Formats: sequence, structure tokens, C-alpha cells
Amino acid sequence: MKRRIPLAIVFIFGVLGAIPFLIPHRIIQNADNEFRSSILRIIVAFSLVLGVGSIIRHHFQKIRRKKENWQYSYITLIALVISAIIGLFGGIDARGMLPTQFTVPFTEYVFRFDIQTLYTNIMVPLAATMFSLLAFFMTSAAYRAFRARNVEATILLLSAFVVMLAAVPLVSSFFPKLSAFSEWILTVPNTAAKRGLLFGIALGSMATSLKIILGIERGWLGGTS
Amino acid sequence: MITSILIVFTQLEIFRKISWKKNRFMKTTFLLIFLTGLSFAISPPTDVRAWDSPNDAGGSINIAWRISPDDPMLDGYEISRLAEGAADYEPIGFIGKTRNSYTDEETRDGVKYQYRVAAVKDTIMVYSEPSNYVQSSSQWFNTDRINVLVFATLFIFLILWFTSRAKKGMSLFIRKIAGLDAVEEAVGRATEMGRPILYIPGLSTMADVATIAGLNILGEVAKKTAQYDTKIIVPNRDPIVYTVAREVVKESYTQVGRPDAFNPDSVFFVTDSQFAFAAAVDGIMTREKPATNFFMGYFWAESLIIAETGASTGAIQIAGSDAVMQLPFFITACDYTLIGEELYAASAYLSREPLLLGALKGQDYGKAVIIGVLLAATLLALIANLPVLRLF
Amino acid sequence: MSGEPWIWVGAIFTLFIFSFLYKENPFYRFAEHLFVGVANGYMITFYWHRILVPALINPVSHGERLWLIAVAFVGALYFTRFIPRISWLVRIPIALVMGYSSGAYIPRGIDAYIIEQTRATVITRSTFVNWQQGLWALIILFGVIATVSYFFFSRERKGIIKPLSYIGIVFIMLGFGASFGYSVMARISLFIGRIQFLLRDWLGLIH
Amino acid sequence: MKFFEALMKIDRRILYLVLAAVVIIPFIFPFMIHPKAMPPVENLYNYIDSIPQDKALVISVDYTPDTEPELHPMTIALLRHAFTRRIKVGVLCIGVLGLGLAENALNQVAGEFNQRATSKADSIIYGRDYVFWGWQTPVLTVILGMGERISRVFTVDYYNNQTETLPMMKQIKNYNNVGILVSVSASASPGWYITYGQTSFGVKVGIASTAVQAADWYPYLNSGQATGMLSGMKGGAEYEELVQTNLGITDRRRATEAMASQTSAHFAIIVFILIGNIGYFVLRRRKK
Repeated sequence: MKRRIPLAIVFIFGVLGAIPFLIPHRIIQNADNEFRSSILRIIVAFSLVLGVGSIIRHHFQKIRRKKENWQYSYITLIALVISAIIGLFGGIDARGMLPTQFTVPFTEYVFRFDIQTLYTNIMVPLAATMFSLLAFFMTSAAYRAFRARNVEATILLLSAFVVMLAAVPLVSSFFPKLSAFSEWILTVPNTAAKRGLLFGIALGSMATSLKIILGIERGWLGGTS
Repeated sequence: MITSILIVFTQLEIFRKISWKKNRFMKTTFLLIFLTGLSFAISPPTDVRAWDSPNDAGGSINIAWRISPDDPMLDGYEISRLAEGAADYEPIGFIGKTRNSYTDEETRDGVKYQYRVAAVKDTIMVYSEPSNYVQSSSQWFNTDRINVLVFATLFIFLILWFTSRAKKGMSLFIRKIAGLDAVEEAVGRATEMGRPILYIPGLSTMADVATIAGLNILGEVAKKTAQYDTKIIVPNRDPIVYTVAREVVKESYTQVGRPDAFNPDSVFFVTDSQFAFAAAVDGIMTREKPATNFFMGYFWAESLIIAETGASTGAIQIAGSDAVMQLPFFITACDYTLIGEELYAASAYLSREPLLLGALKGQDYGKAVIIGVLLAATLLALIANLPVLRLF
Repeated sequence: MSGEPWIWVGAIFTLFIFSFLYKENPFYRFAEHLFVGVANGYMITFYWHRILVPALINPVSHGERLWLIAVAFVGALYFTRFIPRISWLVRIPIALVMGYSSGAYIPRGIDAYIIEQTRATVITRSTFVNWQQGLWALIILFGVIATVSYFFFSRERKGIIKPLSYIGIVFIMLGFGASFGYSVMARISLFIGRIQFLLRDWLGLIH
Repeated sequence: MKFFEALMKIDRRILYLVLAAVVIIPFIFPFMIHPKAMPPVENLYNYIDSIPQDKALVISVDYTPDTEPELHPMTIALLRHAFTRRIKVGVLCIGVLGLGLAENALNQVAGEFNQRATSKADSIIYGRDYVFWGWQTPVLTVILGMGERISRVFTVDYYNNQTETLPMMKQIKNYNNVGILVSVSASASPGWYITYGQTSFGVKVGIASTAVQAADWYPYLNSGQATGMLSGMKGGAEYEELVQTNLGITDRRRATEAMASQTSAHFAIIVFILIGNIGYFVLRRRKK
């Protein structure tokens, strides 16, 4: 029973998902639209519970079991609660019940802490800087790891050189031939290779979707028990 | 057409001679004649026809006509509609010149409509003959998408056919994957040098096909390390993948008859943060100095850090991933790389698991179909010049 | 030098993350954990204000579409994930969403990835509008067939498949080289963006 | 041979300092580079330029702060182009973490135009010239829903106004009123718009992608499913160049500004790869 019901649901809704593309009739289209805009949207909204819930549980367990760096879990939980309160009650454009700004006494500076300010001044710098580290890792990997160790890697590095040089605006304005060659590599061999890979990936993901609907692939069942 | 231009030209000449101030009445009457004269010059669009828009949910009718011979002079065309039982035509749309079709999307299904198109120049409108009667309706099957239905049924058949054969235990041939010889040789090297092997089953979750493939290959590698009594280190980023990985390694050790040699601490959970995990793995690589590193599964940008440190410690590195974005780094930083589907094929080849074998064979034949269609369509198009593209 | 305190907060966090380059340290860990907290708080805000309120709470509170309550009940089954005894119930909403998404993907995936891409690779006489266009189209057709044959596992690599798959790997390497060359620019520009923030918005050295 | 040994053993942190220096120096001695637009960038520019008055440009802001430096200048350039040409603009986000960036971009560009505006006619007014629909989920509901009726997917916009009541929405009902939908993305969202939006409703899709993914979108350019593409910061700089030369917009161009550092950083990376490989081959030959 614990397996048969989910597998039946996944099959029924799998068929319901595919039909509207082939049947344009108004009845089917209206039903599909209604399903998507109300039922699917609400259920997916609740799925946030899974995401946020598992993060909260993960950090709680880390604190309870005093795993390594458990003190930092407090920061995540406190930050989550505070930003959720500011967002939920302060409102998206700071028009909610909770006041999200105050003027510093003796000055006319207004200190705002609404959700958009938190986003722009905490999330953007942290996330952007986290990813900008990659420039450094790229630099040291270029020096220590990127070797023409076999024929394939050699072809890859040669093609990369041409595209890398042409990606530099200074070079492409002095050597239009080079940027034309780089554009050729991108529009002809690269298109052929990526299209060939695309066929493989598309067939693979379709086979996986098919196996899920037909109940052959049951990994997603086991993973949640 | 030429006669109308001559008429217009002579009228202009006369008009110019009468100076405006002297005789206002004469001028205005002449202007009127002049303008109506123009209307004779415009001929209306012809052959107006209308039909229910195909493959739709109803409520729309297509109208087409042959543009008026005086088209370059026109401002455009106005389309008007006469509903069944309505008093008169009501204008429903205006469209620029040179255009010869329009779609009326506000029709009610089951009501008969008739259309006519007017050539418009400033205030002059010349109507065409009315079109045929037409009703809009919605269709139960979209005939444009038959090709999708054909390929879908074919593909479903292929997958089901091969999966059922695999389940019945019939042997499905898969060629040996070149990368797997490299695995054999790499484990042997680590044993000779008496140094550990590092195996990372990707950073993704159990729902990811690449993680499942990574764990299958981990099972095989663990069997070899059990036989040669080589130390194996398996750091994980996902708690669930960690528990499954430990079971896989334990199972491999017992299968080879060496359950006592299995050290539970060899498989461990590090952290779920992407870069902290990479930093921790770097620490292990520099401390333990493994002779061979395996990266089998799905990776993100942190693959750069891991592969780079591994290369600098001089270890042999074998990677396998379907993360297309990270493959270029693996290819240049590792000794051997399983590209995309080779990872799935390797895990199917090693595990002989019917589910993986069936799907892989089905996809292989899907590829054969695509290549076949490509070649056939191109040959037909080039040699017999058939309008092949309408098939797609 | 910027007087806005929030710009200082952003700059300090930027330096915290850059400290990871020296070695993994408490500042980096603090910044990373803070980010996970604020990001989830931000998501909760929008899921509530822009989805649950307009799609569920407003209609139901006005007494319309009361069947939405049943839908909300199915959605609430996600909570059972954390209640051991009945945690299998979470499979029902997952099955619904996963089933519908898989079903919606298959026909459209076939249309967009298989049929459209095949149509674009087929060569007709009109492709030879000029010799260059025709030649490139021929190379693309040949390259696609070679790449696909590299990933063909049902036959030993003998006969025609052997040379074909070798040429296939050459195409694949050219393709990966192109991606690799471009990705260097991508990673660098992320770092340049942060330098622009530090030098202009924070220190005001450049304008 | 000592030299080669030392050459191969440069510490990682020295390389980091070299990269930092190589990026910062061009900011102290800035030299402006005007990149020539490549065909995919020009195609997108020309297509957007030709959008008729009764159609809108839709920008899907599908990136997160992670790739803000690379993609944000593109959103800004697209908005400047549309507002100068008085093309109606609709902005939405597939991912919730893109909302803040979309709002910052709209406030910035609308502010630039309204500062210069003299009358109500040539200023940028919310609801008339542009609408910020905000975010909805899941992807299927958004992309397929916009084919039927946009105001049914986004019943309320980002600022909680009823979408139906906004003047622009009387004219922009669904994809039939969309000239082109440009997905500014660091993920696979352009592919979703092609797979779901284009197959079912035939909407034109333009791509503005990070350089990491740009090469993977070329098959869609070749097949005509994508109508032009901006790739990476260089693509952004090229579009800024077109916007400035054709429309005379002279506001700050973040992407072009970075081209100098981009140039020097690329040379540094190429030199490192060369050194690495030379050292590798010398040592390998000596080992044989």
C-alpha cells in the first residue's frame, strides 16, 4: 500500500502531464491550466517545507550532537528566523505591519532593514564573492593541473586557446581573423558536438522520466523512507 | 491602373490653375471630385477566404486574401465580420499593406461568420467580395504533432522491450568501456606503492542518476581494494549518499570474503557546504597522499579545486561525470575521464543491473533511429528533392 | 569611502569570503552560515506572500473555491517527512509533482530536443545557398553522427564505428575546448565584479 | 634545470596575488576598449530594435547574486535599449533569488531615464511602460501559463498590485503580444522557455547567458530556436557598445569597464597554462 498508491499517482499524473500537448481541445486545455495554476502551484509551495525543514533539522542535530563547528549552526538558525520575521511581517516592499526602518536619533539618517535591503547588502556580496573565488581556483588550476597529457586533452587545450584569445576584446579587434576562427569553432564543430551530446542527454532524461512514470525506476520512493 | 494615374494628373493640373483665394466654392467641389476620383483608382483585395484555425482550442478563424493591385499606394487593409443574425458588418482589425492574412481570435464556436476585407487609403475604403461562411471549432487531436507521437511510442516500446528482456535475464551485449581498464591499472598501482585510494561519489543527492552510477562503480573498486588489502577513503557531501556508500563498500568487502578488513571509518560524511567540502578533500589529499583518486558522479564548480590539488600531489586521477560544465576541467586535469553517458554505461556494464541495461540499450537504439532519420532525410532531400522538412 | 553602513557590511562580508583563499577559517564559516540563514528566510517570505496568500489564503478566506483546502491538505503531507511513523505519506505530493513534470517533459522534450534539432541538421538543396553554408552544414551533419556514434554501446568498436567514434571524440574535444575557453572569461568576470564593488562603492577610488 | 624546478613549484598564494594585481591595475590606469559585436549579439539587438509598438520585450531574470557581475550589465543594457525605443517591457523571475536583482535593475534604469525626462510622455512610468510581474513557481505553471494569460499566472505583480488593473496589461495578454522573451540566465532556463514556451506557443526566445554555458546554446542558435545570444561579460560589453553607438546612451557601462581587466587576466591565465605545460614536458622528457 505504501508503494502502490504513490506509483499509481505518478502514472496517472504522468499521463495527465503529457496529454495536453497532443490534444488542443478547450476542455483539456482549461483543465490543464486550472491544474497548473492552482493545484500544482500550491503543492509545490508546500514543498518548501521539505527544503527549509531539512536544513533546520540538520543544524539542530549538529548542535545537539556537538558535531564539528556546531556553534556556527546557531548563526544559520538565528539568521533564518530573523530574516523570515522581517520578510513575513515587514512585507516585501516594506509596507507590512512590522516597521522595518528607524531614523538614527540626532541625525536624519534612516537605517532600513527591510527584506530587500538584507538581500542587496548581505546575500549579494556573500554569494557573488563566494563564486568569484573560482577565478583564483581557475588561475592555480591553469598553472598546476591543465596539462596536454593525451591527444584529447591537447585538442581541447588548442581549441580553448583560440576561443580564450578571441574572447579578449583587445585581441579580437587586432586579429579579426582569429575571432572569426573562434566564432567558426563555436558555430560549427562545437554545435555538432553539443548537438550530439544533446541527443544522448535528451534520450537519457526521457528514459528516466519514462521509467519514473511507468514505475520501473523506484529510487525516489526508497530515498525518502 | 495607368488610366487612373492620368485622371489624377489632369485634375491636379486644373486644380493648380485656380488660385485658392479667388474662388472658394469652385475649389471645394473640385477637391471632392478629386478625392472620389482617387477612390476609383483603388481596387479591392480579391479571393477572400476564411477557414477554422486547425489544431486549436476553437474560438479562432483564419482569413486570407490576394492583396489589391494598388497595394503600394494603400495604408493597409481593414477586416470586418458579419455574425449570423447580426445587422451589419463590424470592423474587427486593421493590418498594414503587403500583408494578406489575419486571424480573428474572438469568435464563438458554432456561430456562422462571414468576412470581407477593405483596401484603405486615408478615408477611402473599398470593400472586397464577402468570404465563405465559416464556423470555429476545437479539435481533439493536434495533427501538427503526429511526429512527436510517433517518436514517443517508438521510444516507449524500445525502453519497455529491452527492460523486460533484461529482467528475464537474457544477455544484453554492452561493449567494454575503455575507462574501466584504467580503473584496474590504477588500483594495482596504488597497491604496489602501498598508498590509499580516494573515491568521491559526486556531490549530488540520491535522486541524481550520476550518483547512483558513481556508487555502482564504488562497489567494484571496493571489491578490488578488499582483495589487494589497499586502504580506501570515501568522503561524502550528502548524508543519505553517505549511508548508502557505506553499505555498498561493506557489501563489496563481504562479497569478496573479507568482511573483517572493512574499516567503517573509511566512509565518512564531511559537510554539506560545497567549498568547505572541497577544502576538506584538499586537506585529505595533501595529508594521506593517495596514489589514485576517483571522482565518479555529479560535480559543480568545486571540481576545479579537487582535481587541481589531486594533480599537484602526482596521483593518477580517473573521473566520470555527466556534469557537462565540469568535464573540460576533468579532461585536462585527470588521466582518464568517462564522458557523460560513458559513466552510465560503465555502471551498467559493471553491475549488470537489468534496469540500467534495459534503459541503456533502449537509448542506444533511439540514437540509431536518429542517425537513420538524419541520413535518410538528407539523402531524400538531396537526391529526390522531396520536401523532407515538412516531416519535422 | 562610502558613508552608508550597509555598504561596509557588504564589504566586510566580501573580505570574510576572500579569506578562504588563505585557508578555511572561522570568518569564512560565519559568512557562509549567515548566507544559508538569510537565503532561506528570503525564500519563506516570497513563498508565503506571493504564492500561498494569493493562490490559497485569499480565495479560501473569501469563501470561494473551498476545494483548495483539499489541495492544501495534500501539500501539507510534506510535513509528514519529519514524523517517522507516517513519513511514507510524503511520497503522495512528491509522486504528484514528479509524475506531472515527467509527463509534461516527454512530448515537449521530443519536440524541442529531438525533432527540432534533427530538422536543423538535415541538409536540403536550399542549404547550399552558398558553398560555405553548405560545407558547414555538411561538417555539422558529419560531426553529429560521429559524436553520437562515440556514445554507441551496443556494438564493439569495429568496422565503420571505429573511425567514426574516433572522429567523434575529436569533435567532442573541440566542443569542450570552446566551453573551457569561454568559462575562463566567466570566472574572471565574477572576480572583476567584486573588485568594482570594493574599489567604487566601498572605497570610492574609481568612479 | 634548477630554474625549471623553481618554475614548477610556485606557491598557489603567489598566483592569487598575481591575479589580484593583474585585475586591479587596469582599474587604476583605465583604458576603454570598444568590443565589436559578434553575429549572435547583433541578431538579438536588431530583433529587439524591430519589435512593433503593440508587442512587448519580456526579460526573464533567471540569475542569482552568484553570477550578478556577469549578467546584471546585460539586463541593464536590455532595459536601456527597450526604454529608449519606447518598447513595453515585462520582467519576471523563474527563481526567487533573482527578484532583488530584477528590482535593483528596474529602479536604476527607470531612475536614469526619469532624471533626464522633461515631460510625462518621455518618462518611464510603472504600469504604462514596464511591469514587474515578480516570481511564481513551479516553472511549468509560469512558462505554460503565460501562453494562455499572463495576468492569470501573476494575479498580483511584485508590488502586490492587481496585474489586470495595470494599463500595459490590457495590451500584453500572452505570448502573442510578446515580441521576444530574453532569458538572462546562469541556469538551463532558456532551454525551458524553448522546450515549454516555444513548442506550445511559438514564442521567440533570446538568450543572455554566462560564458560558462554560452557554448552549449549554439545548437539552438544554429537551429533558429534561439534568436541571438549574449555570452559572458564580453557579450554584455558588446551590447552596451551597440546601445551607446546607436541610441546615444552614455550612462555607466559596467561590462565594458571590465574589459581591460578581462584582457590582462586572460593573458595571465594563458601564460600560466603555458608555463605549466612547458615544465610538464621538460620533466617528462628528463624522466624517460
